[in-house]
Amino acid sequence: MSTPEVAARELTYGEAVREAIAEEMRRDPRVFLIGEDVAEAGHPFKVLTGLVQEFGTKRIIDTPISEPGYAGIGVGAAMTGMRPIVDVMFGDFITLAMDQIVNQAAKVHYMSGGKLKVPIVFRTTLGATRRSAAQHSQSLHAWVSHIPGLKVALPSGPYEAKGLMKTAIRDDSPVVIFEDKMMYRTKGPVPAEDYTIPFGVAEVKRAGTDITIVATSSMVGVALGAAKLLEEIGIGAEVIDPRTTYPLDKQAMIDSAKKTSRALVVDEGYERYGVTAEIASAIAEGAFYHLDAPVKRIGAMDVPVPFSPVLEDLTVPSERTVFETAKALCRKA
Amino acid sequence: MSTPEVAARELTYGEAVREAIAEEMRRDPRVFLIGEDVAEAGHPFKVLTGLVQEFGTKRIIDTPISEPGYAGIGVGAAMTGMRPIVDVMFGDFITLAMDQIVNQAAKVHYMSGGKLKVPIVFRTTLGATRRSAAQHSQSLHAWVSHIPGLKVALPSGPYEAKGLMKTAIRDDSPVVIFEDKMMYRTKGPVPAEDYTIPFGVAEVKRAGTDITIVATSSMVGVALGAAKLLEEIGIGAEVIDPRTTYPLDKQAMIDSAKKTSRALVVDEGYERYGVTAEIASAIAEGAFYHLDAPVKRIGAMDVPVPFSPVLEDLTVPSERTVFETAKALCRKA
Amino acid sequence: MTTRAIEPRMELEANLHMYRQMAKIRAFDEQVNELYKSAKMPGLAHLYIGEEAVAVGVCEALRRDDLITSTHRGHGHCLAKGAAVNRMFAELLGKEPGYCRGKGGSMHIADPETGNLGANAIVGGSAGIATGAALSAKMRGTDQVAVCFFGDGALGQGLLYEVMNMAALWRLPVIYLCENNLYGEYTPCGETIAGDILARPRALGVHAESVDGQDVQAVHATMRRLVERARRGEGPAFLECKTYRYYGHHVGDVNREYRTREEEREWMSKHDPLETLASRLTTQGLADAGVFERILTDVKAEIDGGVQFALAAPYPEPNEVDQDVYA
Amino acid sequence: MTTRAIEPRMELEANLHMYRQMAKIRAFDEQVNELYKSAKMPGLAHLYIGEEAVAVGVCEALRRDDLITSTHRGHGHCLAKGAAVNRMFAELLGKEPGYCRGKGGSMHIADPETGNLGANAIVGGSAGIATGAALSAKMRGTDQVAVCFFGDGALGQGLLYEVMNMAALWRLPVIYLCENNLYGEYTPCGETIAGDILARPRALGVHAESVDGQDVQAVHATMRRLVERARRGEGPAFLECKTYRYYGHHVGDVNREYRTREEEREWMSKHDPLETLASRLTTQGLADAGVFERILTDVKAEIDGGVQFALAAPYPEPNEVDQDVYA
Ligand SMILES: Cc1ncc(C[n+]2csc(CCOP(=O)(O)OP(=O)(O)O)c2C)c(N)n1
Ligand SMILES: Cc1ncc(C[n+]2csc(CCOP(=O)(O)OP(=O)(O)O)c2C)c(N)n1
Ligand SMILES: [Mg+2]
Ligand SMILES: [Mg+2]
Repeated sequence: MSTPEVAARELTYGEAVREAIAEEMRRDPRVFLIGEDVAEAGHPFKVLTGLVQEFGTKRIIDTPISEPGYAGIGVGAAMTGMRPIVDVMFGDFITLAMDQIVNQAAKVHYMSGGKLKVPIVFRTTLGATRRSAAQHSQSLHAWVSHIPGLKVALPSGPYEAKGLMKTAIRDDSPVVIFEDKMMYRTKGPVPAEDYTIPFGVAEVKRAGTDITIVATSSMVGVALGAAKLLEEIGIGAEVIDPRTTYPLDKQAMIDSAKKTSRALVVDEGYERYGVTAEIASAIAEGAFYHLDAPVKRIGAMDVPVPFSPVLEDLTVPSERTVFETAKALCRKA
Repeated sequence: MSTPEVAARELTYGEAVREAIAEEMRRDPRVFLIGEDVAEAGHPFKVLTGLVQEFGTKRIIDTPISEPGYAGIGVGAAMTGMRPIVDVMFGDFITLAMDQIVNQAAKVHYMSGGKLKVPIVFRTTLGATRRSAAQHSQSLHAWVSHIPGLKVALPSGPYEAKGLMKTAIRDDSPVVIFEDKMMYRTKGPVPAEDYTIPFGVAEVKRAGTDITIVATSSMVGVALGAAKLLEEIGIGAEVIDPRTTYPLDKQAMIDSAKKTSRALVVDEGYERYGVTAEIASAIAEGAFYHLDAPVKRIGAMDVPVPFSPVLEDLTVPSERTVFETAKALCRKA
Repeated sequence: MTTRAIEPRMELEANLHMYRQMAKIRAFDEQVNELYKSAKMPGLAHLYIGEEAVAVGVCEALRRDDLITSTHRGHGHCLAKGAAVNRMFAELLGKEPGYCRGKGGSMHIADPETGNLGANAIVGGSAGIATGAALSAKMRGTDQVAVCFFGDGALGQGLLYEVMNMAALWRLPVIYLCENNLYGEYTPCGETIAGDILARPRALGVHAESVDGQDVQAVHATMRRLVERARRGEGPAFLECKTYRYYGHHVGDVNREYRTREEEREWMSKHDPLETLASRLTTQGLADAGVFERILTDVKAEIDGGVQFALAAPYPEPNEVDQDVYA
Repeated sequence: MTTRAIEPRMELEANLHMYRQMAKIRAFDEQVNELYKSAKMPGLAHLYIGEEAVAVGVCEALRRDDLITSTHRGHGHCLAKGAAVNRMFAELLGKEPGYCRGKGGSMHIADPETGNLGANAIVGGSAGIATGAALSAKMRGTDQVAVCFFGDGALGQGLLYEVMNMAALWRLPVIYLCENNLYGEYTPCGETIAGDILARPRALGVHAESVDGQDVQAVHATMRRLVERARRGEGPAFLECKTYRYYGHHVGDVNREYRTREEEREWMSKHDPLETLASRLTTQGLADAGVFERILTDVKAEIDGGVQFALAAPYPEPNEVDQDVYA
């Protein structure tokens, strides 16, 4: 269940996603995928290349540019015995399908007194610095994390991309999975054999005793980079990846913070009312009597993502900012 | 700028909203209102009764049931010299218009390098216990509070309903204002003369020295009720209403918590990744060295709002829960 | 099963069954109104009275395993598809034996056993669900048909056009059933619908027809054709049923200033679905007044029993509040 | 102003002006492709090459104070409405003198001074904005017309139908300008559009026509009619322009496996908008090859100057990053 120690085989993040979907589609004939340019085109990010050749256009379904419509179609199919993966090309476009995701998919099971199920996966992206500007760069996972009835997964690398996708597909509840679009070509060890990653179990990516850095998705790599810099100045950072924002493994993060006495939370969503707020306040509450300094948060800058590279790069948390903030935190108290 | 001491005149919350809109429409011919059943019907909650008689159907515009469409029309009108108020009947329906609110209204000013402006007000509702079930009872203000480019106001009473609406209408940026639908018939003092309430300035609704209770919208009344109960057992609670979640008057809340050494945040949105997380983590960070107990949060229970009254009432924060939580907090340390 | 020709006696029985179903819906919603007026029902409800011929004509053309999605004005759809009166009332009162254990209420009644995927409080919100159910039926290789009920108001929702387009592209077995009762809440539909209703689905490649929604036989006959067509794989259809709600938008809407009493009388006196069917069968010498009276008496007993059941039923336990959030 | 009959000489000038505008757009986007290939431009861009007659034919029928909304494939619209080449390039490079101070980039160029309310990276996302601009024009009592550019792909977005319905109900001066270039990204539009394109607006009460989008004179003449119609208060219109993009979906789409090279050659050789106009004017004896060469030389100079300006221009200061979030 944790990252394998011997790297038998390396895949890119994109390949890991594709392998997870392909394996689950082979295993379970109820699984299908629906979205824009997913079939012959294999998705604009090329993540799905080859799937239509294996599974045909009946199970890899190209749609018109109708996010609300095909999201709703996914919900209906999920309620009646299928297990759809609904592909929303950019995370920014979930804005168009929020009624179907939030008022329908998330609530049907509860509203029906538990009789109807909606085993659906919404797969979409997050992450800036692709020079795509304000409507193609958002990380909106805080929204769906807020909604009872949804589960939310944020794979931080190829291993997680495969394992969390498989868990998502097998889950009987709606899951929204955000892939970091800047990481599709990142390589990492991915077992060829079947495995899943349990939801709600954080992983310690790096052990340390001086400060806890909780980081999600794209920010795990940033945090690990910062941890290296911190090590050079004698600060041992423990880096924790919650892997799912709901269910959220609060205890793991609280326990770590109790041990280190300091905590920093890093996430690529807008900082204000973002995922960092929930995690930071959970740690601040749960580890209150053990903290030597306030819990700090770093999210994306609270601005629409600018196009100009010189500005865009300023908006996302960097190794440098994480390093500086952690260093300052460790000086305190 | 603060609640007037002498109550010259009482209005209901609904009347206060109507008066604000009417006054602003008289003052500025660019202001108009658009939404479903807003004209002859005067809105299902009757808040707008009489406006069409005064301003006509050219300025109080009934639309088809097309939330995305008329939200977008509002954005276009705002960009070209008008100042629309876009009426979204239930807060749950903003799910349908999120692209227009978030990807368009919120970003146009920034994306255009500051050249285009979108002076628009989205007015909608929050609040449960109306026995309307899961799709008509949500308090989704955390979502828009998360988005740079939007301002968010949460009037907690008639005085605020009028003053914040007027400020919203005069603001050159998009504002989302959530009215508590259970409060429309609540009465309170409202000056007849023109006044506005500045955004980003919290109000101390009740002074106290033992614990800070930050409460929003509908929860201000609940917190004040709990404060009375606390007083009976000798605990002096300071109740603070931020009035806007963005801009957020962090300093006022931090200063209060520094004084009282304890803080509790209450809001009617889902607790998880909700507004309470941002506020609690801001206080926990800003007042860190003064706190005698962890900052606690109470939001709505993390479940789709159930229909059955016996269940629904359990999901919203009550005077009793706030009282018990505050009491327990004050015992600690 | 629904294709074979119906014998005359069977036909009479089928017609009397439709009458009974319509009478049940009417009596049910009259009782709902009473529950509201006597403050025994939490919240509001949208009465189906006046529109009974639509739900019954449609659902009698469906198999039990065919699927429907319903609306905020959904009691008629649920009952016509086979829901039991007692559990319906229990749901409306927020009681534990209700179809959704009291968690859904009037606007969310779902009953998978009778193929009811649920009412929906978002106008037009179920158009995707019904279309997805049809896609699912096709993928699973069943010959189920899905019916999406919605009001004229839902014609304002873009989602409907998105999914009709896909249903046409993929020849899905789904029928878009528009209950045009002339008003969306308090606004006449002439103020909200430009152009031509039937031209809309047709422009998207969806076969479209219109029928007198007060004539249960006409609705039923039309639906049988459209359902068979869909079952044969000939693709989606759109059926506009012209109808009228006798009461207000919801139980609390009693003044109804947006329409005239004359208009209401006209519909009630000349286009009542129960009257229309009863007088036709009587004129044809197939039934007499006694037959209908007996049905009404039966129905009344069923309704009375149902409401007593619901009133006596327990509320869900408090600990149910956070159950069934996740499957 | 646009209504009065055009004199023969003026007509030639107008035609040469349109030729020049088309040539400018083509040269601009060829240069954009070069900037991409030489890794001088951040991100991607969607080239308008092949579709120039649409933007130019449309915008030449508009006044400067008429309003447009544009798309992800928007360079042509911006230039045709009057944007300057140098500030366009600067925006594409994320430079400070760009139309949006580098904050918008290729997909968000806005220029209120020429009536351009902005490109939009959400497919169909500006349909509401254009309709609202038309409502605003009507409320403010101007006789401005709004034009909403969008691709065939946007026909999938429900929003479009919602706003066309309202535009028809309220007789708004808005023209929905569908650039049908046969593909949405990598999918042929036959796989995504059921039924009939023109029947869609018509069903919503919106006047609709179709025109050869490679013939700038035809586009222009049709638009003049539709614009006058809208200005006179006769309501919205929908114009389908059949066109073709010569390059891929974006600059990085070079293989174009979803379509054949034959199809591309056919369009380029037989339906090129610049060729079509030039050969028509030549055949009519109104201009000779030299005229067009001179225009192309001029245009090249303008483009060269523009790109030099942009390459030399400064980036915005870092402290701009959080400016203009709020007005
Ligand atoms: C998306 C959405 N917008 C608005 C509403 C509020 N609302 C509830 S019913 C209704 C009118 C529906 O009219 P119609 O579809 O004709 O159904 P009818 O009530 O006439 O049966 C409205 C506007 C809603 N429930 N959902
Ligand atoms: C709502 C939304 N969905 C998907 C996309 C991704 N996308 C960008 S352009 C495009 C195709 C648009 O096709 P069309 O409207 O025909 O315009 P064209 O590119 O052919 O000019 C898609 C799917 C998007 N930008 N917005
Ligand atoms: Mg209706
Ligand atoms: Mg196209």
